[in-house]
Formats: sequence, structure tokens, C-alpha cells
Amino acid sequence: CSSTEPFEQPAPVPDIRGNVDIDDVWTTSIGDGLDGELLQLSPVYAGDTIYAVSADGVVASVRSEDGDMVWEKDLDTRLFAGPGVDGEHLYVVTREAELIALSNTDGTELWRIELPTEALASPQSNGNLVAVQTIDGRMLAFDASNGDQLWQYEAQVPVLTMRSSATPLVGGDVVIGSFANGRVMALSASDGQPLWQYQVGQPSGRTELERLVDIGGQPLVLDRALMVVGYQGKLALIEIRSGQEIWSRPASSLYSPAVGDGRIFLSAANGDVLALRGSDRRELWVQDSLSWRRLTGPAVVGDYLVVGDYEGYLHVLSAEDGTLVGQWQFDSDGIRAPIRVIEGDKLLVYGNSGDLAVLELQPDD
Amino acid sequence: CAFPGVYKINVQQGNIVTDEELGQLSEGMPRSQVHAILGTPLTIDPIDPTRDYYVYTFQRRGGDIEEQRIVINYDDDQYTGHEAKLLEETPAY
Amino acid sequence: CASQQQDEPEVLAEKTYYENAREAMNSGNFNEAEENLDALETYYPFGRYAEQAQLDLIYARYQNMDLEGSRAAADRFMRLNPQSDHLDYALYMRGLASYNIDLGLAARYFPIDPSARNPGEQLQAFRDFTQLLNRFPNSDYALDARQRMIAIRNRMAELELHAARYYIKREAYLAANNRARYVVENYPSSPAVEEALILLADTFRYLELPEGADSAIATLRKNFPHSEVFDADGNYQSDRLQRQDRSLLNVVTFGLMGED
Amino acid sequence: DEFTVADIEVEGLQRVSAGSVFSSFPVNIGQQIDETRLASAIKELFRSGLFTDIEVARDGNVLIVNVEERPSISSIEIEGNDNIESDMLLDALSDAGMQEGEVFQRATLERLELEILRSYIAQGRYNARVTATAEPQPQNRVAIHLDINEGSVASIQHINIIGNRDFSEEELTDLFELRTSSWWNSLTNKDKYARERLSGDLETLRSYYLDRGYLDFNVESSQVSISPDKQQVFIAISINEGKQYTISDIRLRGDLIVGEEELRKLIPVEEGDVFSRAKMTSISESLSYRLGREGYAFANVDAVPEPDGEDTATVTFYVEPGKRAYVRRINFEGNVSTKDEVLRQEMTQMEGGVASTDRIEFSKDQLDRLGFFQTVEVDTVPVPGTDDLVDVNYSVQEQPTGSLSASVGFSQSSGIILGASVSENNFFGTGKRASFGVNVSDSVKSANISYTDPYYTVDGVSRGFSVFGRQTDYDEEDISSYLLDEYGAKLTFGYPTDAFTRINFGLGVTQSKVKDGRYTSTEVLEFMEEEGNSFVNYFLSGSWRRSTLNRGVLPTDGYSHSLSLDVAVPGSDLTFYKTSYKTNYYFPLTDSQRWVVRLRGEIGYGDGYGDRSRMPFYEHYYAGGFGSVRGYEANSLGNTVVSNYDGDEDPFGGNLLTEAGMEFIVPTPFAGDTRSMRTSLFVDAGQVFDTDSEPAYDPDLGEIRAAAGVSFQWITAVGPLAFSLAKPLNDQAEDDTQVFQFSLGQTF
Repeated sequence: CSSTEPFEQPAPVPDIRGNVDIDDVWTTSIGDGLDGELLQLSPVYAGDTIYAVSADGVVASVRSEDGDMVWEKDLDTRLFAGPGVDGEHLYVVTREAELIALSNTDGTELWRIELPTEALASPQSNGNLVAVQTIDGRMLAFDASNGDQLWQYEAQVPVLTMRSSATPLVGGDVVIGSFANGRVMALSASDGQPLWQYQVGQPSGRTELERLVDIGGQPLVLDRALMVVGYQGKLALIEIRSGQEIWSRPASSLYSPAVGDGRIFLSAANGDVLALRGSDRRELWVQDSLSWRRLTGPAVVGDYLVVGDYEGYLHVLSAEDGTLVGQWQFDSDGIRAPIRVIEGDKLLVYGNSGDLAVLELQPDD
Repeated sequence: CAFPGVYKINVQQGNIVTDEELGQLSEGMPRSQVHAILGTPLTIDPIDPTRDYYVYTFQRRGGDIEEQRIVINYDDDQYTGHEAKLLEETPAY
Repeated sequence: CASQQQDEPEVLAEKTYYENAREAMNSGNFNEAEENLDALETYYPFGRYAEQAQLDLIYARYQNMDLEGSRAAADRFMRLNPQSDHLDYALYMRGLASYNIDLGLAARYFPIDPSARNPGEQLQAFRDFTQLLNRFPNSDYALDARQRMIAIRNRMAELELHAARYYIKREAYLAANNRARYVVENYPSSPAVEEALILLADTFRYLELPEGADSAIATLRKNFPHSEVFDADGNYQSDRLQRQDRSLLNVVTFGLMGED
Repeated sequence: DEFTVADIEVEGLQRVSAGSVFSSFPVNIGQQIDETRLASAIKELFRSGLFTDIEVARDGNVLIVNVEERPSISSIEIEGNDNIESDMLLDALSDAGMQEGEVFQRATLERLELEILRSYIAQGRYNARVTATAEPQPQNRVAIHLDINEGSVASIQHINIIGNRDFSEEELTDLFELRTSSWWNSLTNKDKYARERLSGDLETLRSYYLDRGYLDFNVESSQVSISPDKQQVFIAISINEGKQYTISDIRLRGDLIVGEEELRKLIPVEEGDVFSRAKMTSISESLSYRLGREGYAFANVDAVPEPDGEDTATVTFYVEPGKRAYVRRINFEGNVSTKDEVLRQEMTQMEGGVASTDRIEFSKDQLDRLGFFQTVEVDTVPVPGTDDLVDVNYSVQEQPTGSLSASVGFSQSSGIILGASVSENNFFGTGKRASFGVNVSDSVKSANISYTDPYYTVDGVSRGFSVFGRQTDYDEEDISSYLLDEYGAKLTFGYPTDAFTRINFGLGVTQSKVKDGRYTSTEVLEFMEEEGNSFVNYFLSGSWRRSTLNRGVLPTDGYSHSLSLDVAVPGSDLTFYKTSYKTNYYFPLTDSQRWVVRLRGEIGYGDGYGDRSRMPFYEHYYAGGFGSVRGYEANSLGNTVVSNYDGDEDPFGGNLLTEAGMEFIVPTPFAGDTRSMRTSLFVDAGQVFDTDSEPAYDPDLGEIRAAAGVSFQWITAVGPLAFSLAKPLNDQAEDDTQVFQFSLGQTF
């Protein structure tokens, strides 16, 4: 007879004879972390300082070198998105959909305006324009200095979407947003008019669930091209100028892909980690022992690959053949914020309980 | 029977037709239009198609029954005239 | 999960069920007949005896006073055997079941006049019998069906008269007139027409519509010359509309004293 | 090449009868046919849907039709469904023609898979999987197997309302049917997301704002997002409240029929009030209801607010009376045992008269008040072909209106007791009340017969009589010990003085004989010395009763008062009088009237007059037991007398009765919305006093006994059945309490 328990059961943690250790350079903690609202609030590395926020309203700036607190401020309001950082400001969005700009030197509030509805993607700014993407498919642009609204673009998104939204890219004269309708769109920074669009996922299937085609990960900028991936959609490389597709292959992931010496790495929605050859996108290897453990996007460090999962384990894979070579439970509440590679060989990890750390890999051979 | 103060309801029958409504009728009007103005006649004389009867009766608290009768005459289904003996007021209840 | 093996009651041969049923029917034990026929239905739905079993089931249930069940069995028979030549029987039984469904216990043993009450499922019976007469005009159940249809229609005409008489008592003569006219127009061949014509005449007279009254009396005289409202030399005398106005004393003493 | 068909043979039939093949195969013997006609005939046969394959061959002039029947379904098996019961699925299957014995069509199978999947999605089970397979079986049959994996339900993690300034988020989400996940919410499935429930909640939100004056309220967007593991749902609703409007002016437009001044009386709001859509709708209803009384049954009134200032709006009521409607026929349905006249005499709306909505409604209430019907529905239906005639259809559901009790018992003191009583409020459906009872045992022989015709005249003048005879030894009914024989007869009349009030009066004569026995108490003996033991009393009784109770049996709304006086007129042996006042109030707490508070009270007083100083003891009031103070034995309250023989105490009643009660009526659990059952929590209190008792009468309110408990009533075919569990609150040592009590045949 049929199995009745849900068939997307996360695999148990595989035990491995790892030979790569993960040591922490420094760790600190930011407020209560990300509570049960499935938020990402991934920290921002800005050279010598790192900015991070917690869901219960703590905004902090720490020194990249040793994690000491530069300044910390409790906004005493629940946060849903952020931080977004530019030259002088730091932007967050509250649960009640208010965009707040703070000075990134001491956290004093500069201006605050109301958004039409919730936003999950961190606001992005190029210094004079701040772009915020709301969950109902709107992209709003504000003047970074005083918060006046510059323009607004509205995309049609389905009633049911995924609880994740890709962070927009803000260039000098273009804002690139990836929407829940499976489209990546380039909007003119001056008036928000669409310049081009690329359909990553095509909704198909009988139920609302089968028709989900959200784009969860921020597109990866590779000099004049963008690598995008969507849920139940495609992995594609498209030209930044025109949105023309260079190549594409079917894939389904909610996190940005990663590239490393000619190889493309992807953590698929079903928990597989796979590597493709850059030249012809042929599959090099698939690591499927972490199925349905809700992996974060892969971070490439040297010839290793690191992903986090929903129980807070960090898994190190060999970039060569995908074998699991290292493992460490960093934060039992889980890891959901994408892992950032900083300073070439260090990892910036932000656990759900609020633990913020810079780590580095110690292969012991 | 004659119990003192027995509560009896008013009994109303038939179409309420007012003088003003009768005023709207004009020669040659088809029967359907007469019915549109005065309403569908509730008493139908199965035999004589050249006439419509608009009868109205009202019995207040079991007393005598007041009656109002209007006869509408038609010639080949077109209104030719009417005879009416109207009551001053024709309450509905 | 293992597929549960309920212990199937030991299944007899098709023929034995059918014979048991037949025997039970003849000896009047309709309960046992019904059980066997039900068994036949479940185990041999397409067997040789299927059609006959479904037919007997209608009759067995009818005899067991399970009129709803009998109706359902008839419907099922007609659905499964659209071409059977016993269709007229099934349709007739369906009508018969509807005809008796609402006859309460009291109506069977006490002198209750059913026509003063709502016909209920007998209307459905009327529809079933009409279908029977249309589709199988020369079925041998047609005659009885027609008789019952006449009885139903007369009963409905009587019901109209009850309402008309009440409206006369209520002194709502226009309502009484319309009810009486309804009988004359819709149940022309029912015995209630005589009383209806009389009420029609009296109410037309009261409403001072002499032509209506005269035509009613003329029709009455033609169809019911010996009606009791015609006196010796044929004049129309009727007292249906006489108002009841008994004196207080008379009412209190149940009519012994005081003028009526 | 054409040929004439000599004969047609059909091969391959297993289940389908040859008749049905011929009836859908348009070729008959002796007919000229050619290729094209044959092809279209085959296509016709295919359309019957009975066959998967049809081949036609020719053998000389004989047409051989070889058919392969579509398999029929041998069995249907469903597995893995917990949240949708199998029989609901089976019904869906049978509606689509998929039933054991029916023809199997693959297309319907796929369509069904989708339909079942969609009903799971509607329950918020997004990752459900439904696969249907058909395995071939012997004799060209097929077994259907539905394998369902219901997956898990996405529970709601948060409902976030953005843009609410004047009302807090809690206040707004409390209105919602959908709730965030918590253990108690998951019990009621409230935290399971379903799209219909969300749109329902948004509508509730809109009317909440519109009912508080926010004319420009608008739901900007409502976005639902689901977690990657499909276990959690997040709802974000962004609203724009807009300003709160107050009314600047109220105007009436259109043909007002009864004049503006009359209609203005029905508009309770005035300038400056906050605009509320709910109030505007109820005002429109009351205006069109008022026009309905004048015969405008199709009247339609719309309240249209137009903002005319910063935050003010004028409200215009557009009145369209439509045509004056007349009632052609009033039809009754469902009164299979009650006579047509019994319903028609309750109608204040006449056939052939102006259709007045409140008379039609009042008549429906009158049918409810008869107590003969469990439910009464009324439906005003326009007569096709006319624009101003309507038929009014009342459909009723009859319920038992009588009570039948027979008792066979045995007690040492009075031997075998045989008793039977029949009472019927709707005697053979004639609307008349009749009851007949007889009770025979060694020490008690009694018989009574009573008959009332509530509609002796068409206006509701009632007339009735009752005759009774009783030879009793009060030992049986635990009332003070003496023998009382009584014979009597009574005539009763009554008539309405207005729609809700009736006056009744009656005259009667009773011959009573008191005999002492071994147990008689001193008080009785004293009375017999003073007054003798045999009396003939002529009674004149009158009562005034006003009742707006909405139902004759188990009412849920309205009140009733009744004041009665019974006097033994001069010329009787014992001149005395008894007067009592009784009241009942029902306050429904919800629109469904399934939660109701009932208050009741009764005061009775009796005394002698003329040369009698007291009322006869056998006419005393008693208290305790059903219909009085539950929790105490029947008739046991009040002072008692001591029997001379064995010294045990017997209740003696009193001439002053005080009684009150409060009930909290609740929906009967597991019984759904049935109108023939009633469960209630109650507090009863009451006492009887004897104002002429020797020791100076000092009415001490502390004497009043009370009890609280729960009671259950059920109207059955045998009669009204009632149980009660009561806990006496202030019973004294000598009280006879009775926690569980049961009664049959007594409605109160």
C-alpha cells in the first residue's frame, strides 16, 4: 500500500571520513537571529566592516578582521529584509513594510517611508537610487538621500509564490529584478521602463504548486553576462545588455549558482549538489546524499565547495568529484542565509540563531 | 358571534384601482396596456371577453363589506370606456 | 498493510438463491424472499436470474411495507434493463408505492377524509401512472393505473373545494370564486365540479357579476339537472353564502338556548 | 456496392442486451445500405459508449456485427484517504458514471484524478498525489484502484496586515476564519490555508471597514507565499483604509407610496452619524418591508452614499416600489395528516387580495405557534406570465403533537395500578384538542375527557368542555393522607382581543367529598369538623393571556403573560377564589436562536371570602418536581402535616405559591440543528406558604428552596420526554430531594 508520510523526507546526516576541518576565525552573535518567518537577512561584507541585522530589530556593524562590534543599535521593531548597504547608508525593511535608511557609521535613522506591502529581498542601492522589490511583484526606486519615490514598476505575479525573493542588482543606469513569475527584467534606472526581460521558468502543470517558477537566488554577474537559475525552471547565461540567452539547461534551484575554475556548481531544490562543465554544461558529478536537507547555495573556496543545511550543518565537498570531505554543525537552528566567500579564502556564515562567524577551511593533508 | 370585543382581522379582496390610474386610460388602448396600468384583474368572467371587471371589497373588523366595482369595456380587445363606482379610500390592509 | 480478508459469508449457487426466493414469495414470507433476492443481486449482478430477481425485489419490498425500498428497486430495475418488456410492471409498482406512501396509520383505520389534506407523494404516483399510460397504453396495468389517476385527480379537486368553502366562511368571496373556477377549469370531469359550479354562481352573484353567475348555473343545469339546488320547478335556490350570526347565549349553551 | 440486408447477427455480447444494440444501430432488415451508410451506422453505435471495438462483416446478405464490449467495473478500491471519506469519493465517482457494474471509460478516470486532486488543494494539501489505475479482470471487467497520498497540509505561519492605522492587527485578524498555527487552531483546521477561506476573510475585512464608515477602503493586494518544504504558508495583506466618513445629508428619491414623512420614521440615523453599510442595508430592508405591507412585494430600496465633502457623504435611498402585487393562490405542502383548513385559518393574508409581506410573515409565525410543525418555510413565487401576481407557498414538516402514556404498576398499598391517557393537540389533524385518560387501582379510580375546538368561529372563538371524575386515596401521590372523591364538568370559551392576546372564561361545577382515613392528619379533621365533608361548588373562571412566543413547542423568542382567576361563586358550599399570574420571557442570544436565555415566574394566591375564611385544603397549591422546582420531589415543598396513624410527615401545600426560574438554553450536542430537542442549564426556585397557618404567618423568604442543574427535553411520537439532573442549593434536613427526575407527556 502507498506510503503515507510526505515523500520529501530530508535525508539523515551522512557520516563521513572527512579530512578537511573547518576552523572559526571569529564568531559573534546578532540579536535573536532569524525567527520562524523563513527570512534570509544575509549579512553584507563591505571590506573592513560587516553589516548584519536580526529579525528582532538589532542592526550591527562588526569589524571583518576580528568580529569586534563597531556599533550596534536596536530598532525595536521586527525586520523582514536587509541589510542593503551603499557608501553612507544602510537600508532595512520592517515587518510593517517600512523602508528605513540608517547612517552606516553609527546607525542613526535618516528617513523612513512606507512600502505598499511586505518585502523580503534586501534593498539595493548604487549611492543615489535605492531599489526595493516587494513580494507582490513591484520594484520601487527611491532617492537615497531623502527617500522620495522616483518610480515604480509592477509585474504580474501568481497568487501563490515561494517564500523567497531574489535580491535585485542595481547598476549605474539599470536595475535588474528577478520576479516570482519566473522573469528576469532589466529596468532603466532613470524611469523604471523595462529594457529587456528573460523568461527563466515557464509555469506548467495542473496545480498552483506545480506552476511555481520563482527565482530565489540573486543573478550571478560574470563580466558582460548574468547567470540566473529559477525554481522548476532553467539555469541560463544571458547578456546583461540585451537579455539574449547565451545558453541554458533545465534546472531547479532557489539559490544563486557558483562558478569555480571552469565549473558551475548548483544546489538543486531537491537537495542534490551538482557540478557542470562550464564549456558545454555537461554534468561532471552529482552529490545526492544530502537530499531534501534544504541546502543553501554553494560557496566555492579553493578546490572545495561549502553548503549549509536546515539543521545548521556545514558540508564541505571536493570541487573535483563532489565527495563529502568535511562537516561541522555550526548552528543547530539551521543555516538559511547564503554563505559568502570573503577575502578569497574565508567564509562569512550567519546561522538562524544569530551566530555570525568568519570561518576558514583547514585541509589536513 | 357576538362576544364583546372579539378581534377580527380586516379582509381585503380584489384590485386597488384609483381614479388617477383610470385617468391614464385612453381610447383604443390594447387590453395588455390597460392591465399594465390597472394591474391584472383578479376576477375573471369566463364568458364575456369584451369586459374586464376590477372588483375591490373591504371588510373592516368583520363588519359590512364595502365594494368598489369598475367595468372596462373593450371592442375587439381595444379599450372603449369604463363604468366605475369608486370608494373614497381603498386601504390595502 | 495487508489487504484485510473479511470472512465472506459462504456464497451459495445462483440457482439456490433464486429458488429460495421464489419459494418464500409463494409462501408469503417476503422477508426471507427479500434477503435471497438481495444476495442474488450482490453476488450475481449479471447472472441469468438478475432481471427477474430485480423484478421480484420490487414486489417483495412492497409487501413488506417498505414502500421507499420498493420504489428504489423499481428505479434500479428500469435503469439497468432499459429494454426489458416488464418495464410497465416496474413503472406501475413505482406508482403504487408512491400512491400509498403517505397513507398514515390513522387514515387506514379511522374515518379520515384524506382529500382535506395534502396529496403528498400521490402527486408523484400521478406522474408515474401518466408515464405508464403514455409508454405502455395497452399494458395490463393501464386500467388500474387510470382508475387511481382519476381518484388522485378527484381528491385534488376536493381539496380545492375545501379551500373554497373556508374562504366562504371567511367571507373572502373573491378568493372562493377563484378556487371554484380553478376546479371547473382544471378538473372538469371530477364530481367536485357540481359543488364548484354552485359556489361559482353564488360568489359571482355576490360580486354582482350576473353573467358569470348565469353561465355557471347554465352549465350546472346542463350537467347536473337533478342537483339539490334546483327546486321543484327548476329555479336555482342556494344558501351557501348565508352568514352565521349566532347569539352569545346560543353559543354558550351549545345551541340549546338563544336564536341560532 | 449496395445490398439489401437479409438479417443482422450480433456477436461478442456478454452483458449488453441485443435490444440495446439494435436500438442504437440505425440499420434494419430489408433495408438497402451501402458503404457510407454502414460507416455512419457504426459511428452511431460507437456513440452509445458501450463498446471499445466494432467490426462489421458481410456473409452474403447477412450483416455480422462483431462487438467488443467496453469492460465494466468490477470493483473500486480507494487507499490513503483520511481527510476525504471514501463514501464522498465514491459518490463523486458514481456521479461521473463510475460505479460497480457501470461501463468503464478511461477519459473519466483521468478527469476524476484531477477533480480529487483539486479538492485536496482546496483543503490546503498542496503536495497531495492522486494516481488511479485500472487492472483488467476476467470476463472483460476492470478493477479500479485509487492510490492517494494526501501529503501534508501547509499551516499558516503568519497573517501580516499592512496599512492598518485605525484598527490593530489583532482586532482585524480576529475577524478572520484563517488563523496562525497554534495547537488549538490546528485542532479545528483553522490554521490550514485554503484559497476560498482567504477570499471569504478579505470580504469580511471589507464589510468590517464599510460598516464603520470607511467608504474608500480597498484591499490593495493579498499575497500568499509557501515555504520550499511546502509545510508553511505566509499571508501578506496590504490594505488602504481611506478616511472615515460621516453622514452629511439623507435624501429619499423615487415613488415613496406612503409619503416621505412615514418613511423617515424608519430611518434611525441622522446627520453627523458615522456612515455604516450594515445600517444602511438594514434601513433599506425596513423601508422595502414597509412598502411590502402596502402590497409592493417586489419593492427594492438601495442606499447609495456619495462623498460630498472632505470626509462626509450624502446618503440617498432610491425607492423603486415596482408594481403592487396580488396573491393568486396560497398553497400548503407537507401537511399530509393536518387538514388544509387548520393551516388556512391561521392565514391573515387572503387569496385574491393585496400581497402584504408582513401578513405573509405573520401567518408563517402563526403556523409556528400552532406547535404542530417542526419547521415552517414560506416562499413567495411570482406567477409566470404576469408581473403582479404571486403565489405564496408554505411548506411544513409535521411533528408529533400528542402524548400517549400507559402505565401498569403495582404497589403494596394500592395493588395493581392500570393507567392510560391519550392527549392530542391536533386530533386527527383537525386542529382540535382532545384528551382522554383513565386510571384504575385499588385506591384510585379516575377518568377524564376533554375537548376544545380553538376555531369554533373563523375568527378564533374557541369552545370546549371537560368532564372528570376522581375517587382517590391521596396516599398514592404522597399528598397529605385523606380520601377525596371529586366529580365535575367545565365549559370553556375564549376569543382573541388582538393579534397576540386572548380572553378565556369558563363555568363549571365540582362535587367534592372528603373522607378521612386511618392516616388523616389533625388539620384535615379540624377542617371537616368546621366545614363538613361534602361540597358542591359552582365555578366561574376567567383568564387573560398575551403571548408573542415564536413557537408553540420549545419557543426561542418572545414573551407570554397570563393572569387567571377562578371563583367559587356564592351559592357554592365553600366560597373561595384562586388567582395566579404566570410569565415567560425568551431572549435569543444569537441569530440562529440556538443560544437562548429564558426567565419564568409564577405567583398564585387563594383565600376564602364571604363567610369562609380560608380556601379548602384540597385546592392548595403545591411546589416541587417537574414544571416547578426541579431537584425536589414532586409536591414536597411547603409545610407538612403529621398523620395520626404512623406519624410520618405528608406535604400539605399552601394557599400562596411563589415560583421563578432561569434557564440558559444551549444547542444540543451531537444533535445538529434539530427543533425537537432542547438542552438547558437551569436554576429553579419556589415555595408554597400557608397564610392562615396557626402560628403567626411570617413569610420568610429564606424558606424559598432553589436548585440548579441541567435538563434535556425531546418531543417524541409518544409525547414530550424530559430528564433533569438538579442539585438542590439550600435544602433543609427534612426536604425530600430528588436529583434525577423524568417526565413523559407534560410540556411546560
